[in-house]
Amino acid sequence: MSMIEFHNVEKYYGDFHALHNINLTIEAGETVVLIGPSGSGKSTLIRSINGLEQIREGQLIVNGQDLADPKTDINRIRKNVGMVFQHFNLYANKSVLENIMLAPRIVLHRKEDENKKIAMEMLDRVGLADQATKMPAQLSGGQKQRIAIARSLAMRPKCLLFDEPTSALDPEMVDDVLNIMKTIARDSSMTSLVVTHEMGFAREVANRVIFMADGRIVEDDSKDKFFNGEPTNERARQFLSKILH
Amino acid sequence: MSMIEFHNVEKYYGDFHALHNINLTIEAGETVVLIGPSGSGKSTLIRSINGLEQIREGQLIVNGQDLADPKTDINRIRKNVGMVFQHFNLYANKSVLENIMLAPRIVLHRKEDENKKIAMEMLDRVGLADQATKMPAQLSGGQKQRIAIARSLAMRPKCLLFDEPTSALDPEMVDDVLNIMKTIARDSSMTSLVVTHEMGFAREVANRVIFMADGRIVEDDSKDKFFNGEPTNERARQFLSKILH
Amino acid sequence: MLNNFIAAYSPDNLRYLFGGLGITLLVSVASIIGSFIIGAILGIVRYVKFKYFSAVVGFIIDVIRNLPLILILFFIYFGLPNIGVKPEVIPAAIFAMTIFESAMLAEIVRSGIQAVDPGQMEGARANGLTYWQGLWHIVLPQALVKMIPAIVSQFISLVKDTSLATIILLPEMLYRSQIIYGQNTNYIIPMFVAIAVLYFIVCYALSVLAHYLEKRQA
Amino acid sequence: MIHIFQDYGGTLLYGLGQTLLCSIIALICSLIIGTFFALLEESPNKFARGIARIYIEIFRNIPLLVITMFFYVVIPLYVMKMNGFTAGTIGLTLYTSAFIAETVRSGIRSVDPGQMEGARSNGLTFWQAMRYIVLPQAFRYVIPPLGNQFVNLVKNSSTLAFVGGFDLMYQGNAIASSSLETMAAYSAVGVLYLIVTMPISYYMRYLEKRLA
Amino acid sequence: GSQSLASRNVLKVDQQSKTITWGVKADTRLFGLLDTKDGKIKGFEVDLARALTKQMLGSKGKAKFIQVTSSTRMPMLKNGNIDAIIATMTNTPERRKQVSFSKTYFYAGQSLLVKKGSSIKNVKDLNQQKGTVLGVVGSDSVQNVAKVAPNAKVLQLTDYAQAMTALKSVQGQALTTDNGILYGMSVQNPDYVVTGGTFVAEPYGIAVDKAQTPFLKKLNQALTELRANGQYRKILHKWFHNVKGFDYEEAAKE
Ligand SMILES: Nc1ncnc2c1ncn2[C@@H]1O[C@H](COP(=O)(O)OP(=O)(O)OP(=O)(O)O)[C@@H](O)[C@H]1O
Ligand SMILES: Nc1ncnc2c1ncn2[C@@H]1O[C@H](COP(=O)(O)OP(=O)(O)OP(=O)(O)O)[C@@H](O)[C@H]1O
Ligand SMILES: NC(=O)CC[C@H](N)C(=O)O
Ligand SMILES: [Mg+2]
Ligand SMILES: [Mg+2]
Repeated sequence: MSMIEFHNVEKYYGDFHALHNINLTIEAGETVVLIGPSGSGKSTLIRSINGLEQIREGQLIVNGQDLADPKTDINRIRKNVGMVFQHFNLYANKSVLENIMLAPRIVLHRKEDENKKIAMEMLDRVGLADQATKMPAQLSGGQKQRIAIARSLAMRPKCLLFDEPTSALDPEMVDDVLNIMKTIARDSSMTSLVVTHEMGFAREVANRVIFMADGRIVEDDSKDKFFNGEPTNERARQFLSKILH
Repeated sequence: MSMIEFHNVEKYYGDFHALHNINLTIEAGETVVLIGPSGSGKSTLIRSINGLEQIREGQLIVNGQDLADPKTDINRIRKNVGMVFQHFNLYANKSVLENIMLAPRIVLHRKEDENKKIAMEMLDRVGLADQATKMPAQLSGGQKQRIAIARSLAMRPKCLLFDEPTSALDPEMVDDVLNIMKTIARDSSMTSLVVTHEMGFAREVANRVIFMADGRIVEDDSKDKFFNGEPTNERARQFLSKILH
Repeated sequence: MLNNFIAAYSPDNLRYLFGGLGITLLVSVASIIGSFIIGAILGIVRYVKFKYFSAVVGFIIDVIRNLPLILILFFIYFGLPNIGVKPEVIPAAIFAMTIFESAMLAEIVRSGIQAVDPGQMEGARANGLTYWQGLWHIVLPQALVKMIPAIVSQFISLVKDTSLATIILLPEMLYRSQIIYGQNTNYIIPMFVAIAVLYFIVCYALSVLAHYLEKRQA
Repeated sequence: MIHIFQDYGGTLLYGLGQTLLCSIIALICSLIIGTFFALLEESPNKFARGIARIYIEIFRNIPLLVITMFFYVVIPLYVMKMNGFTAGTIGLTLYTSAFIAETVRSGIRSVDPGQMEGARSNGLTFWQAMRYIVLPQAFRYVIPPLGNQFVNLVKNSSTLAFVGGFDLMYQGNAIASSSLETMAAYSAVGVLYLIVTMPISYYMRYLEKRLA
Repeated sequence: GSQSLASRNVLKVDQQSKTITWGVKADTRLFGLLDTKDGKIKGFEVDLARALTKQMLGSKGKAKFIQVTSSTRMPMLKNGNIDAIIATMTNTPERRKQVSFSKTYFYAGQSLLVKKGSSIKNVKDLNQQKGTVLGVVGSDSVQNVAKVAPNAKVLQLTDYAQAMTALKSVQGQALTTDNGILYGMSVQNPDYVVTGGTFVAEPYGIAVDKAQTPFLKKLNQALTELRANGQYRKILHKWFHNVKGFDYEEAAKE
């Protein structure tokens, strides 16, 4: 079964047509990188996958459930689909540990000791076990993002969405976050869809690279084709040359 | 005469010791790149050069005038020292042209027709002559930054300070800004001090690379020494390897 | 002049005036508690948008907010008996102040919630929390911290506004000062000094509290 | 309630006129005074900031009615003649100016500090930067809260009734006690207040949304 | 609302609770004035109300006092906050449309209070000099002035404490209301004098809701009894015997 399927999806913001006829299938275990100029609809596409944006037309099937169907319980989908944002969105009023433990406790009703064990495991995995009691405001950007990843992982999702997870970070913090993302991407049981301009990351771990422009998918290549064969789309080529300066 | 001279400068924010014993001389016409981890004091150092921050001890001589001397008219120094910020800081309530013409008019009392002529020249130089009547909010980040540079140039400064001028830009905008900065840097009558992590830029046009850590200058090399000879300081080496990933 | 002050601040007059301060504080505190609870509920109702209910509540809030408090005092004091309730002056004043201030606070609460970074709710939703869980665990606690200064300054207004209840003869501080200087012109200035100082102390203490809370939050 | 409008329409309109007149005068004056103190508070001069702080704290923390009564009762006794309308308008002005000072100040603060820094490093002096760059932007932020201050002014002008200011509330009291139809009279007065205040506060909310 | 009040028999209720709730003035010296020492309201009307209560309900009867001003007394009676108004209220035809009045218990007349040496000696002066005259919202005095001295400007304050303060701070040249009230003010403020005699008759009656005829009957009966047994005179004497220029017999007229 495919993890994510878009069939002729159309998305509007008021009158503005943000996504045009999107067709896209992502299989379980794939790591897909999504690139494109600012405003091309990358965030819109990725946010519609866990229902943060509602599509107007078409079918969007995530983990076997149709998001356009009003009977679908969006909260059930979100248990399986984690998301990491550009600005981290850590809960400002909760400690690091509480950030990680809150959703498992009140959504999955995970038992307190198990919850804590898993949370500490996740913190360990992102290399921040020693920061458990701090508040988000006391962390650097790179640390915040790693906590945000740990928070998503603690829900044990089948799929993780990343929306420019490194673009708000100081340059020397980028690597730490990318390294964690790489280990996640290599885990074949996890599907990831990543909006990023870090082409090194894409080269190293992506299966596919998708290029968007003006709300459309204009290029959908295997990694090798994209980086070696030169994209067939002219705008994608131009864009690539600019960001690889 | 040197353009900028720091002699044993100490800077505090309240109790926090932000700059430790800074000694630095920059000659007229030099292009100096300043790098270092977040919080190391790069912005503090550069901002103290045009008096946006006040130093507590030591001597800071800019264009022959001592900034620590209360008799020094800071506004006179600022006429000769332009600054370009990470977030552009264009005047949100003025059109592009007005952004450029305001300071020459009320500070230099430049005549209106000459003022306009120079402003248009500067706009031309940054490739945005056709955007003169727009408001800043209507521009992309890269365009804003180029306007900000034009605004500084219109004051005909002897020295330009750049504080991470490209780090808030979408990746595909970075090149346009860097290209303009390169032409400025190559102009031998202009002194520039640039905080940036764009090592390609540093390699191409810098005379010197300075590395800061924890409020101190820990490395001050010629470009070639820095990039080829490997910096002597361990932290600088580490940092360099991280941002050149 | 000094003699006037001494005479005006006779023990009897002072006792009487401080009694008025007591009533000012009683009415203030009771209305603060009442309006905080009601205002918070109304503010959430307004933010959350239950179809027609929120619109109706919103309209009523707007009507109350846009009327002078004096009128509301009249409506309560003279109007309630029309539906069979005959409030004494003090309960009437508390009731009127509570209604008025609840409407003001509802507005503060609504905009406080709106001021929380939308990313917080998105983070919570994406993390699997329901809308109400996100509101309760994440958004509301942060909103409360943000709106404390505005709430405290609304309470300062409330304390000051109790003086308007002289119009329904609430025997609070201003009313009592008028009774005292009504008897002797020489007491006018001493009385103004006294009540200005007393109001100032109470309100300034509150605003110092607000500043403290604001700082602690930043 | 309709017959109150029929019988006392002229009186009510006159009262409404006085209410608007004193609100507008007080708005203009308190805008000038308030902006002045806001600038003092934001100025680099410590002494000026202290003066501004004291002024603002005094008028924010004393009830409007006390300030108004002071001008109505004390000033004529010792300084100069002053009728209720004047005393009320002065009271409103001073009281409101403290709030406007706070509003304008927070407007100035909500202008990105980068604007001041950009202007300063572009060679402008502090006051030039304030005048050409920061204040014009601050006023845009400040229009909705200022509109709300105006609504408050209109509502607060009802304190003129205490000092015989011939405003809407004063006429309401007079009509209520001469017609002996208390509720009807005050309802009529309430409707007139709402006609003025509701549109303004809805418009301000719309502006607020648009600016955000 | 008023229906429930009309359907209620106030006399019965009061007899059961052994309490009559009176609306009295608290800002009017001699009639009803709040004493800042003990917070109690004191004056001729308060004493009279107390005596009437005993007369109507027996020796265990209690009088409860609620402060009113000229503008709040009518709505409060109509709303049932109080059972009766005994607050320097003149029995006028206009008011009789709304409430019932007892027999007259104090025969006052409208007059003027001015600063000693004022150029205004009587209503005519006021009219000619187009002066500002101060009054209190809800008193018929302000309406009378409009008729008697149409050129004078009238300024209405919320209560007599305010009006007196306004006179002192020269917001007007004269204060007008009933002579009895004005005497009370001049006792406290010797610089101010009652002048020009009375120009409108102001017989005070106790106001009761129109529907409460049994209460009114009982009240009138009690008033007659108090006049007959000398208590009325005693109370009047207690409050007015040392007021200079006050005409006893006039006031006691029925
Ligand atoms: N809430 C919204 N209301 C209206 N328009 C919106 C909204 N969100 C996004 N848009 C518009 O939809 C288009 C796509 O936006 P989106 O955020 O998906 O782009 P993006 O590719 O993620 O860009 P970036 O790289 O800048 O994040 C843009 O033109 C944007 O202005
Ligand atoms: N206004 C201020 N008040 C107090 N501390 C400050 C202030 N500005 C900067 N600092 C502190 O001074 C140190 C140096 O800050 P500075 O902004 O100069 O660093 P930087 O090298 O420019 O970092 P970045 O790469 O993040 O811009 C930091 O620890 C910072 O927290
Ligand atoms: N206190 C008063 O209002 C006295 C004035 C007059 N006796 C009246 O009934 O209106
Ligand atoms: Mg995006
Ligand atoms: Mg910096």
